[in-house]
Amino acid sequence: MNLNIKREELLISQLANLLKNDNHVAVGAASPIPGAAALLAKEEAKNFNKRLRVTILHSNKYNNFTDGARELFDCAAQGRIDTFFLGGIQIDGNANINLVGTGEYPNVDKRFPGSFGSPLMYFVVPQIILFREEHSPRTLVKNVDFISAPGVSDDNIYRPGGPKYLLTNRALFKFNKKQKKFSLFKLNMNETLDSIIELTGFDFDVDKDLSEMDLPDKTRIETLRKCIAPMVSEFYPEFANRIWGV
Amino acid sequence: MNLNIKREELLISQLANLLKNDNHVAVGAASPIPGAAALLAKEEAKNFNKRLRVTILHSNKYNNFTDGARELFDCAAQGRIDTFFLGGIQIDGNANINLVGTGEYPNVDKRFPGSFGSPLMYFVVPQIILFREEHSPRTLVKNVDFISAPGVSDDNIYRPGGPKYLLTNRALFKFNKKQKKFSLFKLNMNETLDSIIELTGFDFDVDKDLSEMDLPDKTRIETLRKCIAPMVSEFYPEFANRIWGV
Amino acid sequence: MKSFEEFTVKEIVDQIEDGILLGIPADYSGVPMTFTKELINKGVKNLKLYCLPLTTIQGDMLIGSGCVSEIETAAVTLGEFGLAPRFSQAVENGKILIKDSTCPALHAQLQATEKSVPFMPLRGVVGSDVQKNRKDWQIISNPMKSSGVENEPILLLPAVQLDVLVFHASYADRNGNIQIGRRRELATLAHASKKVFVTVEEIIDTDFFENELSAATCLPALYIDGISVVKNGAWPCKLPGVYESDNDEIKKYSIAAKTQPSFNEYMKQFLKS
Amino acid sequence: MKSFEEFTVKEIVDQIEDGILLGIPADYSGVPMTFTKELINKGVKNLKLYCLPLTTIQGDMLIGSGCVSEIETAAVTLGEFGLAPRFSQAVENGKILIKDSTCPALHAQLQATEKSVPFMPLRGVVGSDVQKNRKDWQIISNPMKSSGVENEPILLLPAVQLDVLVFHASYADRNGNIQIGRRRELATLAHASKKVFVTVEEIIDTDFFENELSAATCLPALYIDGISVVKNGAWPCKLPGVYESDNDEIKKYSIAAKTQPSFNEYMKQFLKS
Repeated sequence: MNLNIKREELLISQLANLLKNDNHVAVGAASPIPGAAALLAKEEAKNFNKRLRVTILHSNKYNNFTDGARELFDCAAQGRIDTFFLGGIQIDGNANINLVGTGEYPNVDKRFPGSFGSPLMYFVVPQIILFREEHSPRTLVKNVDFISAPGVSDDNIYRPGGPKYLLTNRALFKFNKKQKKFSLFKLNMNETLDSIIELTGFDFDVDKDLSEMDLPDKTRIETLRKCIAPMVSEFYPEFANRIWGV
Repeated sequence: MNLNIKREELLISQLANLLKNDNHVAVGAASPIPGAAALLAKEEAKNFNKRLRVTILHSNKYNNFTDGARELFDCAAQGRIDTFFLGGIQIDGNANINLVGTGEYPNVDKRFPGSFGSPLMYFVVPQIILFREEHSPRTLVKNVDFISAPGVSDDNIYRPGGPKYLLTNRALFKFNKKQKKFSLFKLNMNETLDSIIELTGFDFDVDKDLSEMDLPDKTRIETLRKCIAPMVSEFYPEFANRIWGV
Repeated sequence: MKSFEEFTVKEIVDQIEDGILLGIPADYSGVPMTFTKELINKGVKNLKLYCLPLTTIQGDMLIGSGCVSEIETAAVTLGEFGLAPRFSQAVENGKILIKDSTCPALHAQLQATEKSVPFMPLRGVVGSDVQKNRKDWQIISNPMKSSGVENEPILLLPAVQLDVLVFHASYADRNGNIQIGRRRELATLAHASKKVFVTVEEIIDTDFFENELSAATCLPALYIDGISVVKNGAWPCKLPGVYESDNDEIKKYSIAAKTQPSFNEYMKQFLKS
Repeated sequence: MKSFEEFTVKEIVDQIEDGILLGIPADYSGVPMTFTKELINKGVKNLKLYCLPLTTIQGDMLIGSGCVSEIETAAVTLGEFGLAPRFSQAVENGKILIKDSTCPALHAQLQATEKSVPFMPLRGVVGSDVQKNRKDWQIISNPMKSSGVENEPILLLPAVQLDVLVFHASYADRNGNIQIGRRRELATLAHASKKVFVTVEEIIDTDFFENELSAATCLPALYIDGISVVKNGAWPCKLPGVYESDNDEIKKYSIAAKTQPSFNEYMKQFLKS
């Protein structure tokens, strides 16, 4: 069976696998792949007579909030959001993320937008999935130049949440909180342990069950293309058009 | 000219005199006389091309708030309310007010509803007018049994607001913050300094300009009866009916 | 397809265990009186009531019926019908623990939970007997170097999380969103509660979120654990914008409640109604 | 009778003095672009921008035009059109002071002013370089005996009061109430500002408070110091529910803004438009 699965579809499928136990997934701005994954997981949950709530901040329709822009953060702090996605211009081996810039702060060499809500969300949402498509030594670094939000905290710090996974174009890592270290878990097609070692700036463990990323089956691909694509086109029209021509 | 001015009308008129410099007057629940006074002051301000905003919590129409029940307190804390009215089952010579009960707390001899918002409002609203119709040794006492809100505070305590006047059926007092003492300012008809001394449980000074309460003139009484009475009947129907038969 | 849990009032009452901290809405926020009646019928005990910021007959009836061990409130009153007699007597006789508070403090303690911070600061209140009698409140010297005068005392209020909130509202939509309009204190209450149940006059076949303006009037379904349709569910209290309070009934109550025996008589009838 | 001050945009701009702390709404809250254009035309200097919680071309243009000395924000970005070039370069070259923050902290600092408390606590953030670079933030050990673990560090954020807030909205009513719908962060901004001016698409001859539901969608007139009618006043940004952003124009800007000379060229045209 050749479904001509696209790279983006494969990534969406990986993320959807991680949302199966959730009641409420929230997706920040400019995140079409996480957004599509959340909607796919919501659709699939119906088959198990389960309700998954999806909040997509970029969309009016999937924005469940009515208390203004602060409600996402309050809601997360209350423990009402199970999964949230964060990115990073740099991510390091301790799961520290940098959304601010490279070089020495404050007058960095290259300035990026800023930390957004990450310094809170990373602490309070139980499952943070780090998602950064580019997998290279410049994105996955030994130490970030600026810690927008730390991967781990001391025991006396209130932290019910934190990093659980890191997904890139090439691989899926689990994060081990005790060892403060990522563990390679899934490889994209055409990737090997060696290629990942070469392209990753930090040390990582290798999961004993390391395997290839599961391909989405025909049912999932059909759900994605027929049912989810039109939804996505509503709030990420450019993305939906590029991937699915809708 | 005999306008047959009623007791309530005279009190409304006294209160309206105190609101002339205000931009925003707020009135709590169950306060028909302060409510009528605020609306009268608002109407009269128009003659000077001035806008007085009136918030009457008991009314939907004169409720300017949209942020839920906390907005009154936030708004007052922001300094956006110039005058608010407070009562008290007991009021003492230091302008301490008691809305909780008589006797020893907590299992008081007679329990009243509670302190409502007074412990904050008394601190932050620049002009608090104490209003208690009954003027007797049991309401105006030497020391209140329970301080719902203190009349004065130490200098290191944030307190832009506090008591400015106390109006009863019989008299109007000014409050002198420095001396922590009331000063008798206006007498109702048929009252004398001696009658007030006899009926007041606390010591007070006498203002050098002590005089009788000014009677409302014909224009004011007409405004009150023709224009304000129907407004009041909307949110204090029983009161408006009793006083004005509307 | 309804995408929320629809309950009977009895099923909501089944969720109320002895000893829980129960959120009590003010008379203007939608008092769940039918629920309260069933709660008294069940004979629940040792409730702790957290009023935002006050209660009227709901609290007075629960206290008179022996369901309450503790109440945190800014006031209990029957409004124009006078004092709340069962409350007053229970306090005078030491039958319930009264945690006297003030409206802004009751809001702030819930806002602390809304943000998951351990406390909220509040100005004012310092030096009152309200403050002096609250052992769970703390006063610290303002630690913020950039603000205030020297040694400014600041009141810290602990975060309070409610076990259950129940209120009555006019409408839910087909997705379980509740129309609350300007009564945004209900959102604060819901955000700070582990469980939220709502009785409504009607579930209407619409989606409040289809339109930005009607969305703005809602408490989102994500905070709601169950909904029950109860016509006149606030009676004899008012449901703002839908019906006024039944003043004859409240007056009748205010007279009957003056003594425990006549209260008991009244309640016998009321619980059957 | 209109019961509020109606201004021209120029009259609003006249209220903006050099060096003030100016509230900047996010792209979803109604960006006052016509006002911004006139502000740049006036040549205002040393503005401090407080973004709730981010800014797009409004902030980038003000920075590129030399109007800004300091910015407190969670992000500056052109969204799908990439980085904000004038912001990025100004930070890289040390031309402006950047106070990096995070969305919940920007909200909480205004909420402190909303309540007139000197600070607000926040959890999270501790240990980040965001926190470590903010000398105006303080960390204390949780003073609340009843909560938290031992020696739990708690971040305290100072209350921030804005000098002026300006935003763009769809409608004002005849009494000067502003329809904000779900954009309730505008209420927080307004509560925390000394002066608030609003540009609107239209003033409509109605009273939003006549109806409880439409009242719930409003920012009350009592917080508003002046209103100016400006058709398309958010262009090229979107006005949610009324018009989308003009992506062609923003793309054009994003390219032109890559260097200061081509930014200057672009602005010459833009300021005349």
